[in-house]
Amino acid sequence: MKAVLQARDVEKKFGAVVAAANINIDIFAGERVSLIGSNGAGKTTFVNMITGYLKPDQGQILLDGHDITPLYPRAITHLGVARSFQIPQVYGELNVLENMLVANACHDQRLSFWQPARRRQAIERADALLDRFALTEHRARRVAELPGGIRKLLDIAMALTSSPKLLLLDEPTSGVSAEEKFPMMETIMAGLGQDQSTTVLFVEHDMDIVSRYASRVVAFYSGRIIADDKPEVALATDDVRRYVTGELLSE
Amino acid sequence: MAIQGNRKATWSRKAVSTAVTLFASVCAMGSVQAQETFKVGIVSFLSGQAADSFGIPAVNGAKVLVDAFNKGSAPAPYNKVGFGGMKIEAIYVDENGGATKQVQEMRNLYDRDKVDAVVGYVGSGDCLAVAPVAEEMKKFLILYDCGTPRIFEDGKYNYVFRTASHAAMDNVALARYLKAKDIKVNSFNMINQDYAWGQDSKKDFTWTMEKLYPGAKAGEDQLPKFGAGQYGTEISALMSKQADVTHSSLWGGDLQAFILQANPRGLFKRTQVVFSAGDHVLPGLGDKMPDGVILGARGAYGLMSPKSALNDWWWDLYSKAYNVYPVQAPYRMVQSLLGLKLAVEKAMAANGGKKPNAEQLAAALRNSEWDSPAGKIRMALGGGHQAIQETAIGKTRYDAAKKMVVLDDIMRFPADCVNPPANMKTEDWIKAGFPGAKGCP
Amino acid sequence: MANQLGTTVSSIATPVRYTVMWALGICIALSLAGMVMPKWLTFLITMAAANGLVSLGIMVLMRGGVVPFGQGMVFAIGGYAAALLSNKLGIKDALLLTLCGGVIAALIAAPFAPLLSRYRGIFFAMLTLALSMVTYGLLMKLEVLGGSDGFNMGRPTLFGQKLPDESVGYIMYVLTISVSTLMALLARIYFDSTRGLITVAAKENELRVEYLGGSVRQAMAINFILAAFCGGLGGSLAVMALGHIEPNFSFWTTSGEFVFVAILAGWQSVIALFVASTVLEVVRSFSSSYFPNTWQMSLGIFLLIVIRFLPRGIGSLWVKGGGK
Amino acid sequence: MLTILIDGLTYASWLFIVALGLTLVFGVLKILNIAHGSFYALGAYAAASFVGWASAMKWAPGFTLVAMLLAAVAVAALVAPLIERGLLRFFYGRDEVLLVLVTYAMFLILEDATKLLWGANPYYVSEPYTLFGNIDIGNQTYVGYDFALVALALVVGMAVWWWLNRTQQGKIMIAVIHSSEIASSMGVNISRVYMVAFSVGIFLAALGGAFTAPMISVQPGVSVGVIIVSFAVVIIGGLGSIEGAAVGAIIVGLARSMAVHLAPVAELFSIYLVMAVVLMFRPEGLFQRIQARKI
Repeated sequence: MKAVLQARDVEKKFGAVVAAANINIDIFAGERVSLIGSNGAGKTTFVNMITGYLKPDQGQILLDGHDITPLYPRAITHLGVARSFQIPQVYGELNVLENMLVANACHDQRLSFWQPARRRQAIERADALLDRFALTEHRARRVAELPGGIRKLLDIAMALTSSPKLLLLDEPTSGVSAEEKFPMMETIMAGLGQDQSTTVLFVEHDMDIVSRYASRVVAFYSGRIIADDKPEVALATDDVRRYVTGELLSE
Repeated sequence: MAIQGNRKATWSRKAVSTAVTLFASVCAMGSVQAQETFKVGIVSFLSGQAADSFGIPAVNGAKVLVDAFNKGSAPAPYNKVGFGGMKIEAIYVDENGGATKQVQEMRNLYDRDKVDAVVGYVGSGDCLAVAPVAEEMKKFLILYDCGTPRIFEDGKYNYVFRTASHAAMDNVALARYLKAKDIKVNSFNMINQDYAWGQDSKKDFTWTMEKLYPGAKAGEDQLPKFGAGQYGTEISALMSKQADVTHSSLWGGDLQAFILQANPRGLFKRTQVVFSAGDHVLPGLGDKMPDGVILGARGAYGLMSPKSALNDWWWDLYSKAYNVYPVQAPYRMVQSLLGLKLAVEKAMAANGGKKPNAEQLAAALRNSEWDSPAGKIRMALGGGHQAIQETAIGKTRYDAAKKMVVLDDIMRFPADCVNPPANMKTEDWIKAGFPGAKGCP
Repeated sequence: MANQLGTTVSSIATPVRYTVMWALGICIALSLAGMVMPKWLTFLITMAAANGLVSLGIMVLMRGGVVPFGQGMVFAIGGYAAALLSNKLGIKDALLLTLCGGVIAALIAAPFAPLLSRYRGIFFAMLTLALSMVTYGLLMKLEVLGGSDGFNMGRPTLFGQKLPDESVGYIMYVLTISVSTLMALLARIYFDSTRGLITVAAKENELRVEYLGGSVRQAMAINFILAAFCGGLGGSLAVMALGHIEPNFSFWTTSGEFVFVAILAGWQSVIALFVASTVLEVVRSFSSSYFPNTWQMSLGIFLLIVIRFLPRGIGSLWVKGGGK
Repeated sequence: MLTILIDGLTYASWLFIVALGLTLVFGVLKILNIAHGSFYALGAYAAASFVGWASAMKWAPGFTLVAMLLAAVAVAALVAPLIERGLLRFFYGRDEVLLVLVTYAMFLILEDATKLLWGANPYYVSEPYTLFGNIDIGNQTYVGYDFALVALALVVGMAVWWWLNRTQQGKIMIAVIHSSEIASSMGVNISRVYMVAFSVGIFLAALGGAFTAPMISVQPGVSVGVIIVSFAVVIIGGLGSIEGAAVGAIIVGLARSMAVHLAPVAELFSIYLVMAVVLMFRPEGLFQRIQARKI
């Protein structure tokens, strides 16, 4: 099995705050990796460094063995890394289909001045994805009017338009009511397609979700990795129970 | 010459003239078909920087004159009612807003308001822009004020006329005045606005000086931007380079600001200042105007206008209406309207009393000449389309008794002395040393 | 005004051939109407259309969320280019001159495009303003270009034909509205294209566009060049209709009016742009002939009323507004 | 060279006062006020009238200065609330460019309004200009009044600074300048702040106009020249930045006086050039920090 993503001694400080300290990690094709940790532990910083939004102070990030550390988000996206956002970054004033068309257009390598954005292939591809994410019924709705959960799904669907090899989900179920969380994850997993081609890295707080959907858990605490293993093992370690799930009181 | 001087002289003459006019108008009435009107579009600055000094005085002048015409109260030979019996209807348009707007407004005047003639335009740019349009539309256009010689030296027109001399006259006359009064000039500074008017004036003056004062060297050459308002820096520059004479073609608000700022700093004591177009600020500035400044009016206008029945009548007409005496702008307006009146009436005499069309008007005005309050206007240049006229230069003195600035040492320059002969460009004429200049004092 | 985007993209639905037919219809109708119109009106519309082209360029940029306050610069460049080519190099053909005006404006604008693509909001507006004012200063200076007075341009020809006094106005009118119609069409197609869509998206959320793999700066740069092209066309057409050009073409008030037209039109409809431009000309011309002393005031009041009560522009009158 | 410096400063002085108002209004209301020049003009006209009355009422010449100050106050007190409450507030929250157009319309209206109020004839306020006598420096004679203006500019600058940094109201202003959302969420009465800021801004414009009136002839068109140049100042200094306005004014003043003394030909667009260059290399102006977008 070869590593899709590798982090080598990645360090990042914001002033005195250590957001990442000697992060070393290999992510393998088809894995469903969950990043856990209390707020400010460095999960999102790590995601932002992978997508190139933040540059590490030290260390490298490799995609399929190529160093992507110096690249801009756009370049990294074109190399096959897509992400969704904790607060969905969707176009509230456009309808659902149009959002997908935007994603489509952005993904398009050879942009055209005259080719209509609404040409048939584009719409078909969009509809296919919408269908996989059970969004077809909302197809023509203005996104601003849609509930948060739907917007999160759309956000992810847009990210998937480029059929990336690595997908980063930033708290996919945050802001979703408890009873909706599981159906939500089900749809997402369904949306990802059964073939394990897409490697998924998702930041998550809900341990039930983690243990149900993650094939591997990476736990962060103040910028360091304090556990990296199968969910049942990782969640059982003392550090995780102390600093992440808070089952053990930190003395 | 001052207002008081005028008043005494005029009473009797007014009585006569009115009597004459009444009689004349009676005859006139019969000859012309009832209630026909002659529409004139009058364009000048009603807003913006040129409004106070040029536009509004000119329009004011036009208003009183048109009334006088319609009443038939102007002295002979201008005593026919209106234009040859036709009532004059004037439409006033603001020249502010740039040449593009002017072209559109003039088209509207001709096509929409159906005016028979347009009289207007102070800005050289506006004149350059509208002239070809009137030509293309085959409509009658009189440019009454703008200074640039380019219009008739670069272009050929059938329907476009300018009833005032172009700006070269002003600076040639200035330099000649200095020479005639043999003021010694080893060096001269200049301050002119950084646009066509200023740049042209500066060139004309420099070239003329090269001829009349071969030894004199040009020093500071300041070009503040139009409407700068603040001249402290320029004044320092002018003061730090000592010069016998300081020339400026500033006008309006800029000129007033310059004077107000330069006077306390003693510029006027250090150097002989000469203004090529400064007369129009005298009534306003009053005692704020330093003495001994040599200035022109772009013609024999205002305080330098020649004594004549016509001038006295006009002077009273204007100063009674607006209790300030007329300066250059209204003079140029009145001379254009007088010329237009005669042209119309001449054309009507030729075509049997009908309202003349553009061709007939043009034919009547071309190469014609007439008396204006500022002396004789002769359409001598540009194939009979560009006027030349006499001009005068004087020296300021604040007369505390009259509570006004008066001009002393007024020297008159006949048209042929300060204007190039026909078919010769101004620049060449000056550089060639004024060939054919006649009657210079 | 993000809440127009919805309709902007929805209106893509109308297939191109309908748009083309519409455009041709309008163009022909106007040309016919021109025969019976009074001359002042044809001229007014000619100028309105020429100015409209400049505002069309502004619209291209506004869809990306930036508004240039110095489009007078490209307007002037196009104008001077056409006038000089005709006076100095003897290129007389109106159509060719129009094209040259556009191309040259685009070429001169191109070097600035990468720089400007970094700017947003008021800074973009101000930098374009500054550039146009520098251009203005230069034009005032260059006496070969007639300095502040500018200079007159000889009458153009069309397809080798001289244009007689009687019909020159009408021919320029037809030429101008034809060019405008063509550009309006192309603009519509561009707006509906994939690039056009990215521009619209960049306006609401640049970051997301980047994360989806689209380049916002490239889009902005291209839009700026296209806008310059439109402005150049407008400038060259205007100068041919006027027969005169002067630095004022690049003055900030000129640019301001172009922006106003674009705002007045709103972003949905390209037609609205030319309607707006015409409305402005009409208001200006009538107010200055009926209130010679207060035309500026009446124009100002008109602007205020429009901005207040038609916040989404004239276009919103017939394009159904999306959103609240 | 001393002359260049002095000329630059005297030019910068009134410019600073005017630009300060412009930058304050932008900082707080986020409006780039094209009509600012018209308020400058209003100030000049008001000063003309007030000084006229003052001398009519036989005030001591020294008090003409007071009269000019009162003129500026009057403009701010009468016109500013009228425009802010009666017009601007209907446009708050629209995007910046739209607001620029609103002020452009205001500019057009005020142009004619002043003309209707004061007519087209020029006004003179020359009395105060001679109050401070003359000062000889080198071979130059300067008018004391010019230096008085520099002093005034300093006073105004410090007053505004003190107001913003040492008073409750000022601190609120600063807060609003940084983020009106946060400020209002903290319970600041935004609309009142707007009103105050706008009035102060207008007061400064009018003050600049009132105190330059003695050097110029007050007549139609004085506003136009002021607008772009004060724009240049605030853009160079950084929109909404007080210290920026000061630096910007000095830069513009010096740039201009250097042009005039060393290369008169360049005077016309020296200012625009500086403006363009600054924008290219320091878009936010010299005194503005960039706010990064968060996700």
